[in-house]
Amino acid sequence: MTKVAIIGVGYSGYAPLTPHMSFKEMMFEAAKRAYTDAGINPRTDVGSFICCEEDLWEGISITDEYVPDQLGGAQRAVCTVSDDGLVGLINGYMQIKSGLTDVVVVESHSKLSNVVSQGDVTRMSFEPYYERPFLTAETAVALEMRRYMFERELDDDIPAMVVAKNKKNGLGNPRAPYSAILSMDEVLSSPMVCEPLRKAHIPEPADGCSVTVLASEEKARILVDQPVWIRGVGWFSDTPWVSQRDFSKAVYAEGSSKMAYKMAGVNTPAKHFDFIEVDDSYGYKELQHLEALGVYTKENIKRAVEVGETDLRGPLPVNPSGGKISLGDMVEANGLVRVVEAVLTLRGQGPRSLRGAKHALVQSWRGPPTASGSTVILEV
Amino acid sequence: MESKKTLPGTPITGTEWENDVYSFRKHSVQLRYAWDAGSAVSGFLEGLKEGRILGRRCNRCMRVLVPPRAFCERCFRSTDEWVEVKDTGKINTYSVSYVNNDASRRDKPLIVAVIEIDGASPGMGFLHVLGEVEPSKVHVDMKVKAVWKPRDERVGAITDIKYFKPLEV
Amino acid sequence: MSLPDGLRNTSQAKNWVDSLPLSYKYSAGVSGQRFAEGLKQGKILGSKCSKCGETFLPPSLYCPNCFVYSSEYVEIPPYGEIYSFAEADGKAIALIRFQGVTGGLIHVVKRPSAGKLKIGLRVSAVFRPAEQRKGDLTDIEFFEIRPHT
Amino acid sequence: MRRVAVVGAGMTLFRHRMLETGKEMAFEASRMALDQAGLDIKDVDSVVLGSAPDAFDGVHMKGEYLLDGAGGTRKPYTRVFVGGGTGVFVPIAAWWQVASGVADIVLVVGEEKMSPLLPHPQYAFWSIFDPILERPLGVTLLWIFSLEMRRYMHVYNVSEEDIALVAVKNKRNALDHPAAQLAANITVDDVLKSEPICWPVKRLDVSPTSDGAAAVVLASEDIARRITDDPVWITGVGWNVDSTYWTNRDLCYPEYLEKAANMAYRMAHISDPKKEIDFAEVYDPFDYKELHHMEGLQLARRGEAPKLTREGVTQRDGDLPINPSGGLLGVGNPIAAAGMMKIAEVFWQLRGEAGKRQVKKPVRRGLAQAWGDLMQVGTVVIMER
Repeated sequence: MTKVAIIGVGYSGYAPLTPHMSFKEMMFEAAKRAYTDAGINPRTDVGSFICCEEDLWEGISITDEYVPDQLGGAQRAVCTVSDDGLVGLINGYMQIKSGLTDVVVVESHSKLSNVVSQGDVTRMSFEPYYERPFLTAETAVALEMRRYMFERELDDDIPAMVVAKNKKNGLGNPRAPYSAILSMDEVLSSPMVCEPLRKAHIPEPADGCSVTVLASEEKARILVDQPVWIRGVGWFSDTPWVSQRDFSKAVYAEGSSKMAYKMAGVNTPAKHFDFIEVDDSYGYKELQHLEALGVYTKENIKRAVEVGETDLRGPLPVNPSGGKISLGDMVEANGLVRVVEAVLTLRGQGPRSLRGAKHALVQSWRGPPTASGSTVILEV
Repeated sequence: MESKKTLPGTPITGTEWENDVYSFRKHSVQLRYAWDAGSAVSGFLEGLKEGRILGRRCNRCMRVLVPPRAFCERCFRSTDEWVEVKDTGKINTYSVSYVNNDASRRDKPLIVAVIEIDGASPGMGFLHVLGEVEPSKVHVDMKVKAVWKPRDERVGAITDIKYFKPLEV
Repeated sequence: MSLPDGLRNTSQAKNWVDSLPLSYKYSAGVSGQRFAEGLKQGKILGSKCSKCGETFLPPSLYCPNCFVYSSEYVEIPPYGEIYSFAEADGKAIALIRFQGVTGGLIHVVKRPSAGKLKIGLRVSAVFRPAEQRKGDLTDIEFFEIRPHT
Repeated sequence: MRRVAVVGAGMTLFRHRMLETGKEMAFEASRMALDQAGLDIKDVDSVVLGSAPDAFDGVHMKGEYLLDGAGGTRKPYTRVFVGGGTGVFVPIAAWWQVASGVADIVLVVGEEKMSPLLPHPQYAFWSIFDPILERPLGVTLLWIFSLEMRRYMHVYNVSEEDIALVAVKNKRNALDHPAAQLAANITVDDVLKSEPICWPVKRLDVSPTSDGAAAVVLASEDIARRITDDPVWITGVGWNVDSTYWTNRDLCYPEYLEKAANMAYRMAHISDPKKEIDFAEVYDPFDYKELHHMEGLQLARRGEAPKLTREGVTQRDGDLPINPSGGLLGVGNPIAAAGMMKIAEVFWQLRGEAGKRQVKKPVRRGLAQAWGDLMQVGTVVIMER
């Protein structure tokens, strides 16, 4: 079966507010860039369009109604995968692998600035009878964070160091609106939201749209000089019941990465990648995810952070883009946002210290209260 | 499946539901949104406030798009210019609604229609309601005209047009 | 008026405000109904899978592991321990786990008069008086730290 | 492209309100499908769920909420969504998992629990419209369908009587379906005299709101041949979405469905669908939609479907049986589950397991179709013995 490559990426927004454009206009802008990057005409060259979004983030039920026109997908095969953008990309990968088509467009976006009731929307995602009466996103996160730090014997400074690192990484990324020079002490003195979760741990909401163009090997070689190959994909869910999870580990990240490693033939993940983009929500999630990916263990994760192994210039840069902490929380687009970052970095358009990077891993998590996530392995 | 006489599932009767015979949990929420209208719809709403209907032209397919958008979905390119179209048109299709959006009955039926706007490309129009006409008198292709709210009541909304009425009346 | 092709200043950018009022009546479901009836009697019920033998809380019509119908509902003694807790607005929410049970209950934990909440503290459910119970989780008023532990 | 088979199907009752939560209904349907396939959950590589708006069940990201009921715990699991077209799209999204070689056995689940929304599930449909240009008019879902029905009647000179024949046929067919919510023996006159809701749409022209779930199991060829003597192959899949701007389209004919069908026909090497499709489960949330969709699927020429219906061609014992299950009008319309019910029906019919619903002529190839969004989506699956 054919190999699958990413042949074009595009983005727009990436800002706290985007009052000058509707979500449709934001999508149009990102799509134009991606199609130009890939050298394709969406009206003639694309076999399938996939959009990742959720109704209540849009304020529109059956929100896939409002997708096709601005992507060039009217009267074409368009669908919504109600999942993280990375899972959308994985579905595009499978469509090409199956022989159904040879070019697929994957889009995801956030207009969180338009959602006045963000907290109420998140609360609606909790199971209504047993869990919703007691939980908010913040309490659910704080419960897991406390238990994870308890089991790993981590002090407050460790998640704070992750936040500070990613805020700083973002300063080198022109697309990261929330990058900053922020000391560990500043993180630790930021207001307590729900102990042990502080305001500075929480990724800020952002608007933005990411579009990627995938192609079969044959098409990719015709269309672009520098395809980025998708070598492995995985997606996985733990139990949806918050009360039934093991808070010490990210089962979904473990499951999705194992699947992707198997496909890509990666045996020693700790040594395979030149850089990694993982979900870094609340600081501690970056650590929990790195353990689940098998690149660190519960024994050495703390030291890795303390000695700066995951820094931009360390032996295994993690979130060189600045991560969700710097790019902002773009809900369903989060995973696809990082694919765009990883593709640009693999093409030598990212941080200078990563020029020549050949192997990257992108991992995403759907955010509270979910335990679902995905992994993609990229290579040039 | 034929061999299986009964399928799984435990229906609740209307009475059981009304009298909360089973355990239910209620939750009400008011989700608030503030949608960015963007350049095309912002221009359209501004036009309505001024008592004008605006479309956008695509200079490749030369269509005048109503409602306007910043992009032409056929050509996949930005649209090129604003075009003021007429506030008259013809009925493409219509129906008579006896219910509200929560399925409750209306006191008085409402006539709704898709109106093809004069000056827009053929078949281009939008949804609105009809007034000053009986349901039995309405027909497809009937010419209609917008009835605007007074200038000082217009706010830049689709409801700045009160309704469309038959042109010949 | 000159018609801008795009927006030229912020005042031209329109923003449309509206809300979606949503009102729901959620069924507790088949297993939730059993759980609710248990609560009214001051009992916490879990479900047990005949295949793997595991007991689950919240109880479930099916075993999430084996994906077969659960065979029975079993009473779980109302004593558990704090697996984790979160504190905000002067209130503590905890995930309480019970011996031999997969899962647990998320509920309010009453802070101890002396000392702090800690992971691993043993707690017990305090039910409302029988006549005040409605068949949902608020029939348990809160969990409190068990004395002498 | 690996061959993909359907090896089992299951469903719950369809009812206005059920005690079961969405999770529980998803489980009941899934368990039945796995049982028919003789499989355990541990055999399942991946799960795909379909469900329509979150506003019904009342849970944001409801795919995540439903996942344990659908058998997704500690598995690759996802949800796909194309409005009312979802039910027939879920197996398509599962098909490409198997066809690509990423999975061998996929559990496919459609669930809808519409009853939690107060005061009426219909209310959710207000929020499918453009928040700026349409919602302020107080628009309802019934408006757009009555507008489409009226346009169809106008352009092809179709009468309300002709349309009512579909409701009569489907509600009668549903008398033989054990899940049916609105099976009945009614007459054309009953339909015409039923209460007008949004003329030309009357009460008996419309399917009900429902709770329910349905599921099927897909398997790769080698596994299918190992576990069953009677696999049903998915030989064609197609989907298509038209422009959002529905007031810019001529609603008299569903072009998007023609394109979706052609995609599926190409894959299944079908050049004359009217001759080569033995029977079809087409989407019928309203009676006129059955006619509209037969034409979009090119099972009838434009404007010809009412004539075929009048002549009895679409009856169970006719030359081209349409909706032998009883359809949404008779069995009920828990949206994503209703589309999946059609997939299950084609599977049961092709295996000769439809009992009293079994169509009279021998059948080798069937088609299931669904439709949704702003009269905008067509989803098509072709299945063969």
